[in-house]
Amino acid sequence: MLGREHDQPVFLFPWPRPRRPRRVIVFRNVSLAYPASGALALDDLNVRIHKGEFVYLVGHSGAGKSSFMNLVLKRALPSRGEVQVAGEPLSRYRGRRTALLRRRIGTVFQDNLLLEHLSAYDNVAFTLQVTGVPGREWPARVGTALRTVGLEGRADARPVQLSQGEQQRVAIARAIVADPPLLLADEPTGNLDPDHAREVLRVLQHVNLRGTTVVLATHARDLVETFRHRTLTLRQGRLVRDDAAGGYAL
Amino acid sequence: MLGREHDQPVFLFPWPRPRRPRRVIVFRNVSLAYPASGALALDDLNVRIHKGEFVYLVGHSGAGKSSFMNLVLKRALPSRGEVQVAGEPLSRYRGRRTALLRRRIGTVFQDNLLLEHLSAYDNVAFTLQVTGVPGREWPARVGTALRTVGLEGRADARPVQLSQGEQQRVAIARAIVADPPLLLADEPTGNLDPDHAREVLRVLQHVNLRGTTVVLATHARDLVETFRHRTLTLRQGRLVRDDAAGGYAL
Amino acid sequence: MTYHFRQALLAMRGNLTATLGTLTTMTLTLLMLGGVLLLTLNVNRTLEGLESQVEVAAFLEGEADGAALLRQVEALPGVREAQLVPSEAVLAEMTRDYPSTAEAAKLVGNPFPDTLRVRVGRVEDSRPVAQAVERLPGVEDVEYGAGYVDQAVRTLTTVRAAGYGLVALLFAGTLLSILNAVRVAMYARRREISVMRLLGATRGFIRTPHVIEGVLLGTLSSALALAVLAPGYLALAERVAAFAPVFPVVRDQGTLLPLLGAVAMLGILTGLAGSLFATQRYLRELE
Amino acid sequence: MTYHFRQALLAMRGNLTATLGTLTTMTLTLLMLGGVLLLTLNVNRTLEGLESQVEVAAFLEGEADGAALLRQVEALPGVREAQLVPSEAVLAEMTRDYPSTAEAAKLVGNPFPDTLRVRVGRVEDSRPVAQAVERLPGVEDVEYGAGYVDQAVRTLTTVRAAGYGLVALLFAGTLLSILNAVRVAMYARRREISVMRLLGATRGFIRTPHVIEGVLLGTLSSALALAVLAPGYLALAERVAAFAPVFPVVRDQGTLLPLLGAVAMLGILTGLAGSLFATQRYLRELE
Ligand SMILES: Nc1ncnc2c1ncn2[C@@H]1O[C@H](COP(=O)(O)OP(=O)(O)OP(=O)(O)O)[C@@H](O)[C@H]1O
Ligand SMILES: Nc1ncnc2c1ncn2[C@@H]1O[C@H](COP(=O)(O)OP(=O)(O)OP(=O)(O)O)[C@@H](O)[C@H]1O
Ligand SMILES: [Mg+2]
Ligand SMILES: [Mg+2]
Repeated sequence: MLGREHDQPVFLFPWPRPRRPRRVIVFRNVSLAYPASGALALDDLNVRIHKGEFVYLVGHSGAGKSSFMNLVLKRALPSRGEVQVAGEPLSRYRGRRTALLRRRIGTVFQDNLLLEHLSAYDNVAFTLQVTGVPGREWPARVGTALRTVGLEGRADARPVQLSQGEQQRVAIARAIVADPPLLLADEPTGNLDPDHAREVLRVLQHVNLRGTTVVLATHARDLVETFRHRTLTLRQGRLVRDDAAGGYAL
Repeated sequence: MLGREHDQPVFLFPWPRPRRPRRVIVFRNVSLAYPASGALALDDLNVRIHKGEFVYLVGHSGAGKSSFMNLVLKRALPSRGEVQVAGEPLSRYRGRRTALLRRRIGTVFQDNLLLEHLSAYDNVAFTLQVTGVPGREWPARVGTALRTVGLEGRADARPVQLSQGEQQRVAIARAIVADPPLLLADEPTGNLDPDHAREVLRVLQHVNLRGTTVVLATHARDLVETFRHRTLTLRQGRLVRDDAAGGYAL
Repeated sequence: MTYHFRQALLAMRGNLTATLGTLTTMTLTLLMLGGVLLLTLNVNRTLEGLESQVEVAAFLEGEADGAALLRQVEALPGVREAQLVPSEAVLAEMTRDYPSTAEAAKLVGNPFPDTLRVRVGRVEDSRPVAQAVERLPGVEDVEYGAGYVDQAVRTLTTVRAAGYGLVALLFAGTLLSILNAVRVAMYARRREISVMRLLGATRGFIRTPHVIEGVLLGTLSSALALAVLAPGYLALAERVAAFAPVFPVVRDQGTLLPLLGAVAMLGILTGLAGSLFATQRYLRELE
Repeated sequence: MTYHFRQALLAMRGNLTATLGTLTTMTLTLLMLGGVLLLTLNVNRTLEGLESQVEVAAFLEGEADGAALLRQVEALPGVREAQLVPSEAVLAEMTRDYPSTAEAAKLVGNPFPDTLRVRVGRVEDSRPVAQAVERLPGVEDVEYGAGYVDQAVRTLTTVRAAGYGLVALLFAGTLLSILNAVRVAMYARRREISVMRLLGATRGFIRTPHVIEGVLLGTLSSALALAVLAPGYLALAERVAAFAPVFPVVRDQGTLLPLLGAVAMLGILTGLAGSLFATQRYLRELE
């Protein structure tokens, strides 16, 4: 699994001045304390995630999985330590560059944040618009993404007209449609039945095989044990296990 | 399990003019078609849920589980057929009586709808305020409810300051704090790790043992198989299985 | 109630721009309304004064038969009242009003002819009546203020109508502003409101803080408007009275206080009605 | 651009109350602003006219030495210019202005004394100058319009200041209204905005539709205001000119067009600046 990264052409990840292109995410002694809260959400974390990896993030409710994602997206800033994404510390992503960074990360948010006034189709197409994909390519790409999550028939429905599981699948389609070099998925199967959940896992593995680095935060023990990948286990903000062989150890 | 209902004193369920107090929820040939959507969300459903029962509602994403809950709450109205709650058809709950009905139903919404500007404590206390519980009882009852879901330390945090799983647990605390005669829980463990999910199931069973009728929509196969109760299986809006012995058959 | 009051204050602070916006618009409207009402009051007084002056004066030739002419004139259509004033009476009157006339009269004798004073029913009648009178034999000349009074009446009526139009517009502005403020507040709470409804809160429970907010805003605006309007008007009235005593400026409290009170009540009622309507409407919209 | 434009129109329709509210407030403000500017223009003309009339007239005794007095008066502080007008010249002047004077003069002889006309530099000087002149031997009586002119100047200045104050308030109201409209629009989109930011949309992308909305609103308000103001003012001016020709009503296009243009520009600029500021501020608030 880890060996695969050398097969990937470097230009798939065309960030400016990549010092170490193979390290997509580096956490160096990272702590995160939210202003209002006493305890640390993340506590002295050291993690390296390489290009092309598929990594599970597991841990109890409140262990810090979403906080990890937030740091990578620059949705939060570390209180201590350094976070590097694509070889550059977060502090280098300022102003417009923050937007450019986020365009290269496909994200499934845990509170699947769809644009409420847009249809499923438009929600997925929005990513293409922001990343600058020409409009004539949209129908094909959005169609493929929606088909992948089994929602080709609901393209015109707005989020309120979809069940929670369907919304979650739209969010997944949105995250993969632009073929991002990095994909963060925070509990993407929380509202999905086992069949759909497995299907989503297969999709993510497929995306990963095409070169995308995938970080997947999840509580789904059976998925983690069925589709084995490197697994990071958090407990109260600390990294207590980094298991290349995988397995759900909570 | 079903026999237990006869042990419950009838006054625990003091709805006005209960014609058949034992039938808490009755669906008679109920169909539900949302305006914007072509397919039926519920298709000719016949269900009776009795006082004191614990019922799982399972089915694929989009099968109609949340729609079922919405009908019981009068959040939606049936396109055909009749829904009765506490012995009275929905059409009798009008104006103020809709509010009174909802006060007697504890609900965990799938998109756990917390009041964003209130702390965890105030969110839970809000139910008590609405149901007219005197203020001096709040601290003890809210404290107990938060302890039950393991959040006694986060009472002052607002929803944004909580992880998704923590928010879901606040919603569970809110649903049980007023000791409602009926409890609807829509995917209450979607963002919870296996340990917390089991704990929540134990809490719901405990509440059920004290007389509350519980309807639980879920995708968690292991929970359904571990804690066995009557299970209704929906497929594309139709009731395809009603298994008193329980078991996840999808 | 404390809960609702606290919520109202929180909402007002939370949407400070909306609150200030509504407060400004509302205060201005009430100021304008008060101003236009006061203006109207004065314009009306002036118009009444002017209309009572609509009079046609016919100067008779020395040898004319005044009494016979009087009867003829009284028979004309549009004439309400006519009066024959002999030349001595005219002189006495003029001497009273303008003392210097006496000296002039001493020098050149009584320059005034016998005069018929004719009052017409309506301002519009003065021209035809004047023409009819002028054609009568024995009438040397006719004078009537219509040219002047007509214009004045029309101008003042226009000013008043413009004032009303402005107030109507401003009122629409205020109502929109209140509706909007309530809507902002409710939209900011829309998720919250639907959650509260699902948890069993009644519409009244949800509406109350917004209605309180509306009434508070109305009261505050009224107070502000009166605080500016009352002293401002009195100062201006005093100045006008001193500078142009011909204008019958209204300054008696018996007329002014009810008017100002009405303006204040209107402000409060607008706040109440606006928020009642808006909460009802937007609550339905949200559900 | 089409995307942003469509978004702007959608937002305006979605928040119709806010849009209408802003439109009303803004149009009213521009109307008021235009009105007050036009009023000021006229008031200024009138004041200039009045100030040029601030003149002290000294009526000399029959036997006084006019030329000597003239020199004395010219030496007084505050005097800008003085002129000796012999009684015949005064009579000729009066006869020209009021033809009846001639007849009176025929009867009683020239009633006017030799007169010194004194112009003062500033309105405030007229009283001390008049007093000083009156004390000079050979001066029988002094007349000056200060009592009248002073009052007029003060009243008009007050009116103008009140107008400016009102416009300032209304302007604040408009700005608040625009800020608020933008805020409403952005708050309605706040979840959306934060999602868009997380998906990599730039601030500019998010701000553009709101700025377009602001400019559209400004333009629309300006157009509405001008459509009412221009014909309204012209009609009123005509009426005033006909009714009270003493007022020097401004009616030349060379003065009016730039003024109206400035009002329109201000409306558009306010829309632009308000939405630019508001989007920047609230975007920061939302993040
Ligand atoms: N407001 C709506 N308008 C139109 N269609 C709707 C609406 N809400 C739900 N639906 C459709 O009705 C069907 C049933 O939805 P429902 O939310 O009941 O599913 P569910 O069983 O709760 O699914 P999930 O497990 O994903 O939450 C779905 O196909 C959904 O797209
Ligand atoms: N904005 C915030 N302010 C204060 N505390 C926060 C905030 N966000 C998260 N926390 C706290 O930080 C801790 C970690 O939160 P995080 O969301 O990363 O957990 P998680 O692992 O994603 O949990 P879950 O599985 O429930 O989503 C939790 O205790 C949470 O209460
Ligand atoms: Mg999380
Ligand atoms: Mg559902």
